[in-house]
Amino acid sequence: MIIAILKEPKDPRVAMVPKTVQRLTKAGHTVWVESGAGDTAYLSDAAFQEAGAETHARTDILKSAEVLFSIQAPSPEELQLCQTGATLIFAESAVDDPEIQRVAEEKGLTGFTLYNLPRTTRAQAMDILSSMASIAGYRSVLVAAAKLPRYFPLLMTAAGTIPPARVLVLGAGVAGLQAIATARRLGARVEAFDVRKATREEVESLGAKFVDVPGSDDDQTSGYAKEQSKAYLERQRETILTHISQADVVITTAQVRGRKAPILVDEEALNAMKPGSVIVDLAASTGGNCVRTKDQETVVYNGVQIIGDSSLAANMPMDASQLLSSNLNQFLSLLINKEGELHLNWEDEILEATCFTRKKITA
Amino acid sequence: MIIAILKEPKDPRVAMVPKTVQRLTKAGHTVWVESGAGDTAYLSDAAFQEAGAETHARTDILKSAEVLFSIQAPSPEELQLCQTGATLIFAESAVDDPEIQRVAEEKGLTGFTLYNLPRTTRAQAMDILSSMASIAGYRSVLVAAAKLPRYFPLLMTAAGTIPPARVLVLGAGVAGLQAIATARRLGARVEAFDVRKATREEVESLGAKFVDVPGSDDDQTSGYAKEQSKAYLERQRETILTHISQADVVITTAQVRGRKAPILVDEEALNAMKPGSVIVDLAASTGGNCVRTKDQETVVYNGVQIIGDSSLAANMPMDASQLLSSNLNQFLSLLINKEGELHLNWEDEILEATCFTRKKITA
Amino acid sequence: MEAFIAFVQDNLLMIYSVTFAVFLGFELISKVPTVIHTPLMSGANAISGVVIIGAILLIRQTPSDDYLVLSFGLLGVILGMINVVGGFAVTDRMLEMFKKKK
Amino acid sequence: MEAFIAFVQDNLLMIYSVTFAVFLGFELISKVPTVIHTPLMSGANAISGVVIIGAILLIRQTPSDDYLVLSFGLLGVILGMINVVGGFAVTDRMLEMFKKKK
Amino acid sequence: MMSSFWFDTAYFAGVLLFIIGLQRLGHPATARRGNLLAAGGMGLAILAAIFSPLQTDYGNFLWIILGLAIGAAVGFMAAKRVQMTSMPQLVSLFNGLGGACAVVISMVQLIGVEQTSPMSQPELGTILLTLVVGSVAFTGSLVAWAKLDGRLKDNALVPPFPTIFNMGLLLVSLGMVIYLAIIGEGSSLWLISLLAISLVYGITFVSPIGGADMPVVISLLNSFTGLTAALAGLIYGNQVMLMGGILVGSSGTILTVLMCKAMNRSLWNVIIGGFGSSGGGSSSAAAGEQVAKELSRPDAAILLAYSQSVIIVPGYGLAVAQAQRACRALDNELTARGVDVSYAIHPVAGRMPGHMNVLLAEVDVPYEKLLDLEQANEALPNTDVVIVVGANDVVNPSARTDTGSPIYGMPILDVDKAGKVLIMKRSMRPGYAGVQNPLFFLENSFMLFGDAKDTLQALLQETKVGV
Amino acid sequence: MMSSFWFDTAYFAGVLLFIIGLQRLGHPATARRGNLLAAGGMGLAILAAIFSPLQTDYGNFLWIILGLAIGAAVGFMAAKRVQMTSMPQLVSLFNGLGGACAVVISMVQLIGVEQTSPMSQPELGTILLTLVVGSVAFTGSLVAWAKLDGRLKDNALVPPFPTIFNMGLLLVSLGMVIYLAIIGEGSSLWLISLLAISLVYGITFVSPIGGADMPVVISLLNSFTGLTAALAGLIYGNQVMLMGGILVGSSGTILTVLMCKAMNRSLWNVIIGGFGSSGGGSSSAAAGEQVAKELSRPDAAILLAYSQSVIIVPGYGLAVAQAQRACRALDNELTARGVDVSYAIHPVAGRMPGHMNVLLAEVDVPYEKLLDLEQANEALPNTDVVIVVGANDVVNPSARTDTGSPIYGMPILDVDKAGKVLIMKRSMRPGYAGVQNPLFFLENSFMLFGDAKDTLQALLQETKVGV
Ligand SMILES: NC(=O)c1ccc[n+]([C@@H]2O[C@H](COP(=O)([O-])OP(=O)(O)OC[C@H]3O[C@@H](n4cnc5c(N)ncnc54)[C@H](OP(=O)(O)O)[C@@H]3O)[C@@H](O)[C@H]2O)c1
Ligand SMILES: NC(=O)c1ccc[n+]([C@@H]2O[C@H](COP(=O)([O-])OP(=O)(O)OC[C@H]3O[C@@H](n4cnc5c(N)ncnc54)[C@H](OP(=O)(O)O)[C@@H]3O)[C@@H](O)[C@H]2O)c1
Ligand SMILES: NC(=O)c1ccc[n+]([C@@H]2O[C@H](COP(=O)([O-])OP(=O)(O)OC[C@H]3O[C@@H](n4cnc5c(N)ncnc54)[C@H](O)[C@@H]3O)[C@@H](O)[C@H]2O)c1
Ligand SMILES: NC(=O)c1ccc[n+]([C@@H]2O[C@H](COP(=O)([O-])OP(=O)(O)OC[C@H]3O[C@@H](n4cnc5c(N)ncnc54)[C@H](O)[C@@H]3O)[C@@H](O)[C@H]2O)c1
Repeated sequence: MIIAILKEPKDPRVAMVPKTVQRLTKAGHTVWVESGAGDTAYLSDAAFQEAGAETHARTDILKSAEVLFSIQAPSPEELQLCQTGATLIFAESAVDDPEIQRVAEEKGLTGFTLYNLPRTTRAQAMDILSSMASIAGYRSVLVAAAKLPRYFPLLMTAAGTIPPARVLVLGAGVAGLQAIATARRLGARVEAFDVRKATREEVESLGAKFVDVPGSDDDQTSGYAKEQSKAYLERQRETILTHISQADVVITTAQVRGRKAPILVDEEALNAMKPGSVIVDLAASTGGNCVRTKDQETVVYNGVQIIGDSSLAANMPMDASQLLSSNLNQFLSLLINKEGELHLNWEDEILEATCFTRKKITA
Repeated sequence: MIIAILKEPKDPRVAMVPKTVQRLTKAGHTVWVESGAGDTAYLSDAAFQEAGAETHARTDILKSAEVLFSIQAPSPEELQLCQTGATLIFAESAVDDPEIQRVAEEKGLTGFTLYNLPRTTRAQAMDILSSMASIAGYRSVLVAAAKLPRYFPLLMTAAGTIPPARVLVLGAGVAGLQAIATARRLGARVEAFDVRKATREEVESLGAKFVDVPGSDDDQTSGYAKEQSKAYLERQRETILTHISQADVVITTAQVRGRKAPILVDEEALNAMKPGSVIVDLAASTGGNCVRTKDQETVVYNGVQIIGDSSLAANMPMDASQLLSSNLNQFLSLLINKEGELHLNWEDEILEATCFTRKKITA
Repeated sequence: MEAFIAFVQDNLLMIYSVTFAVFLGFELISKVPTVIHTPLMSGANAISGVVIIGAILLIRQTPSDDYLVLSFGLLGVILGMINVVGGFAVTDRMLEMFKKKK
Repeated sequence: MEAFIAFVQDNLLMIYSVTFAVFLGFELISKVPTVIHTPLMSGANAISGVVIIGAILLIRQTPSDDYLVLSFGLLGVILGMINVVGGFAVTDRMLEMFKKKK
Repeated sequence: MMSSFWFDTAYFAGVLLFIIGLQRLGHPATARRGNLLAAGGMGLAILAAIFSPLQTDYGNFLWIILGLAIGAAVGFMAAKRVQMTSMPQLVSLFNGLGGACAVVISMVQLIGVEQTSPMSQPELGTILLTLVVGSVAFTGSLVAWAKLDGRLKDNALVPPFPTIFNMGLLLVSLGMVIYLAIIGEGSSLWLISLLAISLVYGITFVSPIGGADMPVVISLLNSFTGLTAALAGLIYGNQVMLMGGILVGSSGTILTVLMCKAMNRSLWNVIIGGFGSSGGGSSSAAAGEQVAKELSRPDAAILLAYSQSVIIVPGYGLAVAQAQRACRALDNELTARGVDVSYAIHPVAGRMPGHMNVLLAEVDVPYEKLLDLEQANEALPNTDVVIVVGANDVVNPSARTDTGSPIYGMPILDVDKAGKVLIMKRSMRPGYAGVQNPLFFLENSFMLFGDAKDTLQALLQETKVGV
Repeated sequence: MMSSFWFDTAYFAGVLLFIIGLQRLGHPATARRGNLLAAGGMGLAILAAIFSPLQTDYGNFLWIILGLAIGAAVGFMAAKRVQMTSMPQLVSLFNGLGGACAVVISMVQLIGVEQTSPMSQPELGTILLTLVVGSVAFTGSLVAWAKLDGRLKDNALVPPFPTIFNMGLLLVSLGMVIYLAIIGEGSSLWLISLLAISLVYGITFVSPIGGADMPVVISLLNSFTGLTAALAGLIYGNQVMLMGGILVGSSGTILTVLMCKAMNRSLWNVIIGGFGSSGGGSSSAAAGEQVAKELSRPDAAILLAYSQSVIIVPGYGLAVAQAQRACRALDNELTARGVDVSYAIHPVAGRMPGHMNVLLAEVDVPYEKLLDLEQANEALPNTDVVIVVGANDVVNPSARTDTGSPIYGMPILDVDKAGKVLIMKRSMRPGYAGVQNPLFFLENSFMLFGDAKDTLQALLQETKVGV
């Protein structure tokens, strides 16, 4: 079976790293890697070849792949090249282009995207969102610390005492928690807020302080937060405002699946912030938690640097690719039986949930 | 007495911050600050005015100052504007321009530069080199971590175990020690090397490992390291080579006062390094500890990013200015007697050492 | 009361000994770590089997044809001996776990 | 040897008491924290002043005109009493520092 | 005269050996030797009792030898055969037999031996008291044994209004002793009723007390037996019985108090609290049909201190309890004792990737001590003890087997393959995934309920002081 | 008969009170009460001795009252007047007086009291032994007192070949006791020589032992006094003397052994090691003319545990010793005891800016506990105890005053203004700046030499177990 890996045109990461490729080739699979796929992640073609892969041009890859890995979905035109019945596995693509659906159906492709992976315990080994959120959380603090015109830790030096920076983390999901941990490591005073009540314990388990907003309409059933009531939003806004005004760094990670991200830092809050403060908005790609956030840009407003960097994970391509690769390999193992052949068990809720197109059995 | 503070044309820092200005005005001094001096350090003119200072244009400042503070020396032309007998205090200028000396002598100026401060215990409160080296050490790690395509800490996640990054710090002076501490905080495995034997204990006191180079011709008498013997350099080169080849991040801080920085990372070492590794060269301004370092530039060689950032401290302008300001104020207090008048005690070795030009008493 | 005083004066030293023994028993045990409670109880229990000596003396003082009393004495000795031997043996087994393996 | 055996048999209970007292003394002190060593020594020293009772009994048993022996007895009582009163008092002062201030 | 001296000396040596034995028994390191010393003392005393000169001496050595042989054989076999876990019962049983021995002696003294001279009041009183205390120790110990052995339910044999009932019996029996001693009566009817009342009191004294408190009760009854031995010693004018009995009596009493203290209860509370309110000690939580075993902290401490390899499995509970520091402290203590300690980090332990790494880095656990899933699962089967600190889902064996489980297929840490598993959590509640954990009910699993930090600190304390 | 019963009871109660008193004396929390109990026991015993019926009773109560009054007054005044620091000497002196009392009694028994019947061998032996042991306790205690009080140099009064010399004296005196007891001789000459030899032995026994070991010696001599009391009790057939003496004798002996252990030496080593080799205990390092005082760890622990506010001043030595964890542990323990603990961070402590912050952050010391220079110097004058953990230059008061010093003018932490200063370092070596630190020689400064981590851990241990 030919397992193929595409190079990402706009992303320094690569879907599989040589270490994983080696496992696959050892297991008897043929692995094709697009030439230069790993370059931006410091993984040379030679390294892939050493791991037993062949490197090929993009079109060859597309034409021959039986299982095709990529992070973002290729264009519908490229998919046209695929052989009938091929299996596509995308790491992060939402696959919201109806054209892709159409092409896939037409060509009898079976497609999965881990973007839709359920957030269950069993699925965690393939949870790319978690892996990447974790990197983003870690890097958000590094970026903030590098941009902040101040020290993070408390320092008592001959030239006086430098008080520790105050870091406020809004949204304590995977990224938020990692940000808390990293900021604490660097010696900052960390506070965090999330609408989900369960996160209080999680925040405190990392030694940070949880910011209380009196009352919350919480929904625990899914891992994702839903939108909040008006009254609550107002109370929340006020509480956060006071904490924002004291913060040196604000890291926002609040997202509501499938919707625009909630605004947590509004104009009033921005005006209350100290000049020199830094906001890192991890929700930038879905509109941002801060009113002034621009995706992929750093905006300076009123002396406050607002970093709308939604590609934080991509900018740590080596470990990011490593994690992606491991997640995807775990997913692949769900699709393969003991004999090393594709065998799709549609009973499995993970396959069910991640599949965006399925070869009609009648077709 | 008019104490004046210049804006730095090429530096985001400012020599005095409002907090210190307030002390001076409270003590009865008149403080003039160049308009916009603090802008880049997020310190508004308003803040200075609130602290009791007046803001004025640059030429006015130069003309009226009795004591003039700046980080780098102004041009000789500008100094021509100064009133006779004024006292100049520079924070970081080496004052190697003979023209300045000439102008100063001509105008009967008395000039000090803290660049020449002795590294004694008593002088530590005004030790700008220490304050800035400390920031540079801290930031070097942040920059390295932000550039490294990998995590710093060990992470055991659902997608496999990410081993901790290996950080090698070459030169364990003030900056090196701070880098060690910061890298350890972020969870890296840290090793360090310095030619001065005394640093072993200091390195270990921060929980890092000291790299042994068999034999050393050490000189403990001054705080500054002197140049090393040929044979030693060869042994050192070899030892460091093996450690460099394993490192993910190399931070070099080795400087020898008044000379070109020693080359610790040569071509061979660079070639042995893993692609994706990062070098931060804090000695960039004196030629760099790495052969390929370019001052103020990031060079990529063979997949290794070589960051020659000699303005790391300047890029944290708020706290940097705060520390500078406090150091300068400590120095100023040496020059002022109880009545608040200038009174230079030339017996004091600190004045002695830092003075670069002195008003002739006969003049 | 008279009888009591007489008893006390006749047995002053015994009273001293008994009192000291009581204190000694207290002191010996008062700072013992919790982990040793059970084996200690077991060991003390074995010592309390010292009552067997009464049974032995009983048999020795009984005419050899008084089978009823002798049987009782025999029963006493058996019961006491089970307590003694079993008690020490089981304590020893409990304490095996304290042997450091290395 | 005979005399010794006779002595032992006459004083069996005293031997028991003395032995128990020895053990008791050991046990009472054996697990004492270091900080208390000095006051404890001082307290024990005061108790050892119990020898004064010998001096008292000596005086009482001395004919009232035997001034030499009486003077010796007086000396004994004085010495012993200094030991007793001074000992307890100084111990008390040492122990003042253990009073928790709050 | 001369020979009597040697026997006196032998008795004296016996007492000394008892004292030294008890002293040694108090320290884990010397306890075994102490036990042997005490046994030696006992042997000496028995030999002396057999051979010492008596005023009336009929010999009857065959009877004695026979009794000793039978008793020794039975006792030895029972002790060797018993399972580790049923030792407390056995001790209780032995204690009961000791009490029975005293009952037999005193009954014979009262009835069997023909009274040459009428007994004095104190003498008679002493014998009667021996009878009463011995009887209580006898039946009480039997009830305790039966409870521990699961032969008697906790609420069996409980009289109505147990406290009042028992008070009544106690007063009646003591009253009878005093009355009989004063009137000098020794008629069989009186004696039989006194015996009967005492025996019943032994039963009703113990029966209302919960099974979990039995060790305390046994210790108390043991001091009773000691007391009877001392009383019997008075009867026979025998020093070794007197002193040995007193020693056991007083040390047993203080031991009982200590045991109550270790359970954070008073002796009174144990005795009166009785059945029903005794839940505190025996909260073996039941889930469905199964029952999870609890382990006491001292026992856990000993288990750890005397094992060779320990693996700590931290989970979200470690983070919640902020127990990383306590965990490191215990690690240090164990390592100092030569135990090989490492940490098994499950990839999804905690609530974010690397959660455990962050916490353990905070307390500077060397990276070398951290095992990842694969390394850990290799090491676990050869590990003596695993400490699961607030982890749950990541050690849930149903992930391996139960296809219906929401965590089926997730690789877990195979802690069930280790020698023993200590599990620290606050309750039987499930973890994040909300599934029950069959690990808790396995043969080699033991629960240590409570906040993980508290539990770890308690273990540290026990290991430092106790072992 | 009846009244004798009551006096027997009083003696008995006295013994009981001694026992309970000693028991209580063993715990800091109850020690004071224990002392009072023992004193009560003594009072009871003295009263009983005065009023108990005697066979030959001449009364002479005035004599007795007079003696008691003088003794009590002198003893009381001495105890009240003495400085805290000279208490050990005083105890030694008291002990010597107790020994002298025994000497007086035994001399009188031997010579003064007219022998109605010749004494038995054991009796005579007992009295002679009382004389010998009492004499040794007497002169030995006086020498110990003189040494501690600085009245006698360490090498004064040492005989040539002290070990052999003392062995000889010991053998001679014991030989004389046995010989005299057997021949029943009691002539004055013999007695006077025995007395003289014993008195000399007391001196030469103690004189070779170093001043630092005197507390051990005092404890040993104290158990000697106990022994004489017991022997005298035998002479008088008095239980309270016998039992009280035995108790002191045995507890004194074990206490001596414990004290040696606490110094990591054997009793034998103390006695034989003698003068010169005894440096271990008294290494008060001298710098120039001045002498820095050392404090024992137990004393330091007590000082800390019973103070209200403690400020820890970390320096480079903390970093070198990697003692941050130990420091935090001590902080926790003290805080748990209600002591107010904070940290004073000097701006240039350590070897890089913020060095101390990094270390303390590693062990999560809350930022609120950190005082900077100004805050600390405000708090220090009201602080009970300062612990300087491996800091030196930053607490060097010469920076304030000594214009010649290379650190003149540097603001320092004014730890010398606090109540007491404990200084942990390994030696008297100077710090980074290379200047001597006059702080070490101040009245309120005490050195705790050794690696800071070890010292802190030892203090923690002492505080946990001891106080
Ligand atoms: N690592 C990640 O990235 C991540 C992210 C999200 C979710 N998850 C999920 O989280 C779970 C992690 O497994 P886990 O074993 O670490 O945790 P877990 O299964 O959630 O179990 C934690 C256990 O700790 C106990 N506990 C809580 N507080 C405690 C305290 N103070 N003292 C003692 N015990 C305490 C709880 O029992 P009691 O209540 O009885 O005390 C609970 O059973 C997995 O299901 C994983 O999928 C992981
Ligand atoms: N903070 C900075 O940025 C910086 C940079 C460079 C230089 N300095 C200078 O360094 C000095 C700092 O003052 P400081 O008081 O922190 O340090 P210090 O004056 O150097 O004194 C440290 C003391 O710690 C003791 N020590 C070393 N190892 C120890 C161990 N394992 N256990 C116990 N004690 C140990 C040493 O005494 P023993 O040898 O007797 O044990 C030494 O006297 C100042 O003079 C400052 O100017 C500071
Ligand atoms: N089952 C598993 O093993 C598994 C795996 C991964 C994640 N998860 C869980 O899924 C949950 C979400 O993870 P995520 O990081 O992908 O979430 P996310 O990126 O969707 O959201 C980030 C956080 O923002 C919070 N948020 C949303 N609206 C907010 C608002 N208005 N104000 C403040 N906070 C707001 C959310 O509650 C969430 O915690 C987490 O609880 C995580 O533990 C579980
Ligand atoms: N007295 C004081 O209070 C005080 C104040 C500040 C600094 N200092 C001391 O001064 C010293 C220098 O401080 P700095 O940071 O300004 O030094 P620096 O910037 O001049 O040099 C940095 C380090 O590089 C090292 N180095 C030089 N050549 C090297 C080579 N070939 N290989 C490896 N390492 C090499 C030096 O030994 C030094 O430790 C330090 O010891 C510091 O503690 C003392």
